[in-house]
Amino acid sequence: MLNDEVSILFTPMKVLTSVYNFFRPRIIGMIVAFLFLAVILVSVFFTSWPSVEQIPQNVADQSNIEGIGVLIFTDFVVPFEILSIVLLSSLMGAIYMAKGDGNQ
Amino acid sequence: MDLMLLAPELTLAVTGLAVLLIGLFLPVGAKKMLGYLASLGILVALALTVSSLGTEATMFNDTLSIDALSQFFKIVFLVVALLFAIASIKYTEGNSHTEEFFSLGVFATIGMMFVASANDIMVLFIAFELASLATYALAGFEKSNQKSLEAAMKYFMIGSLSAALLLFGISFIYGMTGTTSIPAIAAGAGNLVTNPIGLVAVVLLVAGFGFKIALVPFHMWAPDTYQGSPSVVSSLLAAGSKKMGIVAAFKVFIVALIALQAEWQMVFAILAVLTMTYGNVVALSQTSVKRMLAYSSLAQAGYITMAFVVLTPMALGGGILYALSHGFMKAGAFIATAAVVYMVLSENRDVEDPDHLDNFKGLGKRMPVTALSMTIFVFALAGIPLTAGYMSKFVLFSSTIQAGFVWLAVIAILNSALSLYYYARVVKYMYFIPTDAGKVSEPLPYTIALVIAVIGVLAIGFWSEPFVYWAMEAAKVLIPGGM
Amino acid sequence: MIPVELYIGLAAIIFSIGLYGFMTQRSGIRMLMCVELMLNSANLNLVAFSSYNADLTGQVFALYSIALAACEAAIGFAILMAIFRMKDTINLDTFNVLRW
Amino acid sequence: MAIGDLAFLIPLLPALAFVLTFFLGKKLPNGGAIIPIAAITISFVISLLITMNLLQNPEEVINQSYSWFAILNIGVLVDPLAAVMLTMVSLVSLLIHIYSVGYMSHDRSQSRYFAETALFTASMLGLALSDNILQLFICWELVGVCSYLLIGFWYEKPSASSAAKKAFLTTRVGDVMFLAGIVILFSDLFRIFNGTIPDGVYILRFDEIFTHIPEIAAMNANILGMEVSHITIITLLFFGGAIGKSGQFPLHVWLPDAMEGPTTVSALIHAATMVTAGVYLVARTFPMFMAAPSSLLVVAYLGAFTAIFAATMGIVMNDLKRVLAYSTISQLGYMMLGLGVGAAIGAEAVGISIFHLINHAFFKALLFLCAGSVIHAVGTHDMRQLGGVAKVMPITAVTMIIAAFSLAGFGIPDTIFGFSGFFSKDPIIESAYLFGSSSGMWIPYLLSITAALLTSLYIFRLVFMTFFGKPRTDYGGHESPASMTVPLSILALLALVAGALTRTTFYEFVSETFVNDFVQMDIPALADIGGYHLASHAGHEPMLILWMPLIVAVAGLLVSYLIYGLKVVNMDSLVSRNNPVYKLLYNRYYQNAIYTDFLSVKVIYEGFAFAGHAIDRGFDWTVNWISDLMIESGEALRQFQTGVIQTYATAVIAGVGLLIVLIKVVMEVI
Repeated sequence: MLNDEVSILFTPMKVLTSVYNFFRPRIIGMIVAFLFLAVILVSVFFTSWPSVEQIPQNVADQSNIEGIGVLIFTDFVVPFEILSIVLLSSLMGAIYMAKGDGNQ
Repeated sequence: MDLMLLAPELTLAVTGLAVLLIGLFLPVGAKKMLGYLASLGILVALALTVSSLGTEATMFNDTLSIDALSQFFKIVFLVVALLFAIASIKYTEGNSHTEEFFSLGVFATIGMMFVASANDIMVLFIAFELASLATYALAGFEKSNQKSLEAAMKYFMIGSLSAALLLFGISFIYGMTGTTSIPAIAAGAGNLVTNPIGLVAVVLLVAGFGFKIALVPFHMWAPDTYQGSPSVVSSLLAAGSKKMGIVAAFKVFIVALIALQAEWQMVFAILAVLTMTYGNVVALSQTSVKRMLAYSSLAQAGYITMAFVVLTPMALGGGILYALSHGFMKAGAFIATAAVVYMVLSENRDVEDPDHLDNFKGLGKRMPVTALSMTIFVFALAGIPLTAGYMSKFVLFSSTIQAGFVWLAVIAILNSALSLYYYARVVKYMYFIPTDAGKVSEPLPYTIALVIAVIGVLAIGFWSEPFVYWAMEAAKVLIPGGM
Repeated sequence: MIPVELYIGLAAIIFSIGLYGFMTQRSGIRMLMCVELMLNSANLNLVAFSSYNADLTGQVFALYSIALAACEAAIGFAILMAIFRMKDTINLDTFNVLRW
Repeated sequence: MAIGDLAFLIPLLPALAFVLTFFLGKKLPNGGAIIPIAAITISFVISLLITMNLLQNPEEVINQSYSWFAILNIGVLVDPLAAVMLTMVSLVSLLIHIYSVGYMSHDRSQSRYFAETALFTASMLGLALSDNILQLFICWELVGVCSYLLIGFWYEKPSASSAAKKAFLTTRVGDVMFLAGIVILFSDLFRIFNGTIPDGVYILRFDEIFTHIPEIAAMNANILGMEVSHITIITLLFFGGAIGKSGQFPLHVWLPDAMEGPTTVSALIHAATMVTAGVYLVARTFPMFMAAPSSLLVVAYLGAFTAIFAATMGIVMNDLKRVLAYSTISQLGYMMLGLGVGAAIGAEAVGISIFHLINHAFFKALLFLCAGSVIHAVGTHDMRQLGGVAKVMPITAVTMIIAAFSLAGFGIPDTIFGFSGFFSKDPIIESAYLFGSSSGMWIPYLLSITAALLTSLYIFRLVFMTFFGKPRTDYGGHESPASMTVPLSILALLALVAGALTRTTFYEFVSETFVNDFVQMDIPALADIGGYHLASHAGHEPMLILWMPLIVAVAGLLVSYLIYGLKVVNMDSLVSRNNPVYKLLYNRYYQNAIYTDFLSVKVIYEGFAFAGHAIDRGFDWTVNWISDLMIESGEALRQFQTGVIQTYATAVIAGVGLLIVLIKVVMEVI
């Protein structure tokens, strides 16, 4: 009898507590993320984006691989080359950091 | 297109690869020569850059541009890298991974140099990432030391967050202008001004670059990372990588997004005041010298940021000159700290805080050259006359007043007066507080690096004319109109 | 034709989810996943703009940034491995010797 | 080769001596004292020759400028003002160096001492012969750094290192104002030239600045609703720098603490080098002050206030050196007052002020060196433990008394009889009277004449307590060696006769400063810019005014004799008499007479002094409070840095979000 009363009293409390425990460490993160999202979304929807009338539909060949390939080796060859150094150095850094036992 | 203009970068790339490959075949004892090799490569690159001074060209379909600004910053980066490499010779002694250390350092320098000469946001972003990725591993180089690892982790996490913010911002710029080329963005920025997304993009970009420059509130990784990383790496981060953020911001904001001037001027005004005040006030109560230097470099970043607010050619010249001076001063101060840390650790391996202020007691007697150079660096950072710090502050502050930003100059001058307190404390510990410990021999590589930095600091202080002129030339690239 | 705002809005939502996760997760691996989420939402933006502007630059940029994301993941996991080896955990919020 | 071509050697030789002594000093006898002494001797000879030459040919101003970079230069300017400064600084510094050989002979780090004092002298000499304000500022900062090193010379003592820090930080407040003044001046001049500066024109040179005074005066800034001329702002900021360096109220707090260094350093700081820099700065830029009457008013009032304020502090101190320290502050107040009354008497103000500066340098150096001699011999600076020192140290006592008479200003008006202090202080008080009669503002005069009374009171109190009467403790002691007494005698001679001999020539000579071909200043015209007129000159003050300074000086002497001299003498005679009735009678009578006198005087001046002391403590406390506040807010702010990576990320993202909102709102509002 007493037990029932207690459980009736405390079940909503338990729920609330668990909700509270879920939110407490996350609440600041949530607020900040929502603030950020709201700011971005408002700005996005109040912006008139420049866009072409109709997305070009090349029925014969849907692929733009060729265009990208040409660009990579003409206009944007410098970033491509820098990327090679990036890959090398991150490879080196990753292997060094992941290897066991520092000094041996 | 003259490929010789790319020679410094190519030299460095070859040096980095050569260090890596040769290191594979050397026994641990002989790996010392890798440091010499890397220093030599950087020196050659420096010579090549200096020899091509004054040329102007664009290369590779306008994705790279060589002009006074990029040359100036390339030289800043190379000088810092040189100091870093020389000082690291002693630091890496006896380490079996010397080759990784030096080639990562050299690759990071390449990244910084490409940022300086980028004329396309894509190049700029990827080079920016190159400099970041290479230094992540450097910051965690002592991977069995928890502090170093923690420094690397924080640097990496906040770094990748900033990279994401930066890329997100760039995507908006691209969306509104339909191009990634910096001059073309400047031409088509009209859309950005009239739409709210322009402001969002500006703030996202400020956050991305502010991470590198360490502006409040994007600075929080900086004190931890500078304190935890090996001191020589801190010198590269504080003196080199920070300047990369500044030159990137110069290019993106002043050249590409000049149409949004009103917005980002205000952002930078707020951040400059916050950054210099926060940095100076928090530095007052630090007991770790590296952490103190980290906060002081926040403050210095705040002063440099004033150039964005004032935006006259003279202020920009002052900011650019400050970047050079700060390179010498901060790199020197960190290397001096590195020498002390080395000394402390070689006496006792298990010291908790080798860079604690207490270890600087009586340094004037124990390590006279290091102590004297440290004194010069901190006085230069405080802006005592006849040093580089004073000259750059003078040019920057007087241009600020001249442009009518008296309130900003007052805040900056008050701040720089405040900063003297914690700098003088280091000097007090070094010269006024005696210690029982005896004199120790100072490692030669550290001493050489310190002497180079001292010469740089004093040269800019005494014989400022060429440097000021040179910085003004670089500033003209940003604002071609002149006065 | 779907308005471009929807793509950008989607990217913004994904980005914010990434941010939320980055701020609240304790595990290093989850934080890295959130970083990937953010980078990819930016890629989504780039590709969307690229096709709506009829300009391939954005797609090239997206390709490059995917490569960069891979590099970042590599270094990030390597650092996490080093942390795991030292502390037997990858909960990053306990990792705060350096502060104040 | 003319002697003027060697002018650049004057600061360079001591600087060189600094380097040599620093590196070689340890290996030489006496810490290498011979190097700076030789260097400063040569500097002194060169300065003296230049001064002689200038005296005969006043138009031969030495002026050499070399381009430093862009529109700034380094240069040498020796006009009469600089020449007398150089001669005085090098002479006093030379004597102090010679004296230090004996004084510092027991110290372990002699070579460091001599190296630092050489640098100190070099920077002061460099300051005096700068021909542009930037170079002056650089030397000014160097002087500050050297004083930091020297005050903290005995760094083992915590009080010394905290005094050094206090000196550095307090003067730094002034330096910041000075720098701000230079920066504003620079940007104003830049604007006047419209940004295009012809080759060979260095805009921060004094002549260039003075030429443009009218334009600068025409610029106005709106501060709190008031239109304030730029020249007023600049001069007030310069004066702010001078307040810090010259220990004027309220930035005087560092000067008494600066006693922690060796006594010779105090002598150097108080007499020749550091504190005079502030007065020199105001004198150097005097034409600018002429065009800014409100700044001059501030200078006059603050100077007069400092003079009396510090004098009240002087009468309650029991530490030999502290009395002298407050006396320096008080005398510097007189110098500032002398400059401040320029609104009434024009360029002559510089003459009388600098004349007092020079004479003060001689007798204050003498006072300090005598005090040092006493301290060296007896090992204490508490006056209550001394007494009767004259018997053991006759030379010191005689020189000290000469210095005291000079400081108190004994002399007979309108004759050549008098100590040098009289001939320099008297004109300042007279000018203050003139200032009062022409403008109706009598406060500076009243303050200055009261301060003269107090000056005489505290210095004779010191003399009576220290040198006469019976020893209160068993201190031993002996006369100092010749290397110490010879400089004392030379300085005593100067304190005795220098004033009388050089008075008239000096004023004429220094007034040449502003009318030669380097700067052709029309002082009355400057006054017109400031919107006021000079008073017609002096000579017909009432007789009483002329005699007033002497009267108060004698009064001060008598009072202190009654209190501190006679009391002791009577106690002596009391003991010697054996007649109990007479003893009782005499004793009662004596006690009555003295105690009523004593109490009334004591109440008056202790009241004064207590107020002064309270204000002094107040400022001390404020200085400490601000630094504590800063450090504590640093402690609080650093708590943000939690070390948890998620917090950092939150800060970054919240920063982005808030910045966007904030800027958006601000843009909408604007």
